[in-house]
Amino acid sequence: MKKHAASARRVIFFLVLWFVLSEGEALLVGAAAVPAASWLSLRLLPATRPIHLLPLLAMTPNFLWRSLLGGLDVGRRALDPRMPINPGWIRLPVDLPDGGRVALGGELSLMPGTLAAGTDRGRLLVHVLDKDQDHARMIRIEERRLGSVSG
Amino acid sequence: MTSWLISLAVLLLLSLGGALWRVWRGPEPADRMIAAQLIGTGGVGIVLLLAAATDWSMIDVALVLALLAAVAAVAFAKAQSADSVGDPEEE
Amino acid sequence: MADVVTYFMTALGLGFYLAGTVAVIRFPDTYSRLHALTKADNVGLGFLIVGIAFQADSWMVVARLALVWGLALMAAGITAQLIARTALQRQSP
Amino acid sequence: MMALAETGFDLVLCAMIATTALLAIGVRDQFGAVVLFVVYSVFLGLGWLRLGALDIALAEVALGAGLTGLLLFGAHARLPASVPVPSGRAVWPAACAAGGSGLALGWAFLTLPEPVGLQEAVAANLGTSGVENPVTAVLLNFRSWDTLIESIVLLAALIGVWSVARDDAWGGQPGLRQHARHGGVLANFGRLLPPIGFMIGVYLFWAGSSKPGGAFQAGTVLAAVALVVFMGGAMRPPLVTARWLRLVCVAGPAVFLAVGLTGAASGVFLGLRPDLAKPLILAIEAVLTFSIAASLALSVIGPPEDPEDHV
Repeated sequence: MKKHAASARRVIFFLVLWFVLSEGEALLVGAAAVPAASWLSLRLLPATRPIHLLPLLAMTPNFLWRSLLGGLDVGRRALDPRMPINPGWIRLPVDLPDGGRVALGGELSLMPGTLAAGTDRGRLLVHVLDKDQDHARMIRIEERRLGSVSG
Repeated sequence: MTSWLISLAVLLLLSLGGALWRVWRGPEPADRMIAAQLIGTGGVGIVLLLAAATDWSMIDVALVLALLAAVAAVAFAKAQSADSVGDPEEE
Repeated sequence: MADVVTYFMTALGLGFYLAGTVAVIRFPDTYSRLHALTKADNVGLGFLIVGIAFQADSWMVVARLALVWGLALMAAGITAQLIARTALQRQSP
Repeated sequence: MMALAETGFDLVLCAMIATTALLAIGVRDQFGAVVLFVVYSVFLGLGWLRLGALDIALAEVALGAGLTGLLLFGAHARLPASVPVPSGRAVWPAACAAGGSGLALGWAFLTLPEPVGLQEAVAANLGTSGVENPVTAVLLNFRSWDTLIESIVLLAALIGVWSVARDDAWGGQPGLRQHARHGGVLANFGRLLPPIGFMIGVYLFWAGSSKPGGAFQAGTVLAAVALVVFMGGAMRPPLVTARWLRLVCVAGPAVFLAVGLTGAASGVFLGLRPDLAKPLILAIEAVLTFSIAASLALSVIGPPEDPEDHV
């Protein structure tokens, strides 16, 4: 039953995508393309853990706000004549499934001061613009938020 | 409005000149790729400005550019791996 | 009113793009430059798209613009990790 | 004011295109030249947009910035680290030859009679073509010769690529064995992006009949999507001996030719009856899209290389 729900979610996603692309026309082509894309998607990325929409929506404003701060932070450092950057690396273990870890890495890369470079022996490699700031705490919070989206 | 949008596109295009300098200068392959991706994102912005100023159907070009810029980044990572068909993340 | 929002948002977007380019030119190492690419540029594109959306003549155009932004955001998060890892591998083989 | 802004944009864009081209030729670093070529395509795509040629802008962005970039990245990875760059005297004859042919082309262009333009003729006959996009009307109806032969050229290129395979590797999977870290960034992206890219490719095919898009643009996007699937290690490319694969590659030109021959039976080779033109064009484009996608993807990935890969 869970599997059907996951498949239905993919189909709905690609239906919406086709609707936006074709501006609501060409239902016939869509009728062929949507099942094909859903099949491909399920084949490549089988739905093991469902994505919960509400926690995802709940974290969106915070994500947008923090990526705006990220842009401001980089801009400020770049335009400051003294260019205050103090780069370094941190590594920390992450308790998320594979997809979640990649999503966390992508999210961190858009947030102020952090940039992920994949994982190394189970630990996330994060480049920071200012190694004196406490990034680890912020990353833990984001990890918990993402953990509640899937699982 | 049209002249405002196109003037912005001119400024954006000029700023891509700075990125072009970084592509030329490098020094690392990753530096050149970063600058190329910057030109890709800037290109998406310019296409959207032109679309708003002249013809909305240009958005399709922005869509394809955004998609294929991501594909190019994947190809870059593959080609820089140890045997050129691997993944830099492999240990 | 819509025009005022467009003027403001697109100008802001351009500002972020310019800051990103300055950072890519000025920052001293590859990883710091990568920060500039993913953060400043995508915020720039975001403001540009919001500004342009206020000129759209239909909701379909707005949805399409949102699609471009979504694709760009997803690509940025992944691209940053791929390029960073590539540079790291090259630096310490 | 608007004309001023537009002229400014065009001037800056021309300067950027020329600068990028010069840098791509002048840069000492091989990889730098590859990246500059990709960047050049982005600027060129903007140029096509300014000329109002959205179809070509789409093709330029998909082929130049996307697929050719992919091909060149792979090619660069296989070159030895230091290929001697010719310098000093060796450069001058090449520069003179290139400059001379550039001048000759410019002279030829300027002495040609003013082009009459076929837009009016196309617009007048668009009603009988079966489609609303004039570019598609020209490519698949009024001058379908060109498109037919282009699709055959792609097939011939693939045969050429395959013909350089080593005998002991023939029959295996094309290219070297692609691999990616399980659950890593590359593997996840290679599974997330393709279905979305597939939808965009199908959309471009459908769009071709009424607005910019068409088989070549769609085929290029689909080829790039297939390559991402392979590069992410999610699926392996099919064996070069697979019958269905060869069928997909041949189907486009074959259907095109078959429709052309039925036209010949009623008088004009490649002629389409106006009342049947729309379904015929859609059918040709649908099959052609997948043939182009398969031929392009297989040409980029290269011939089978690994004798161990025999199944």
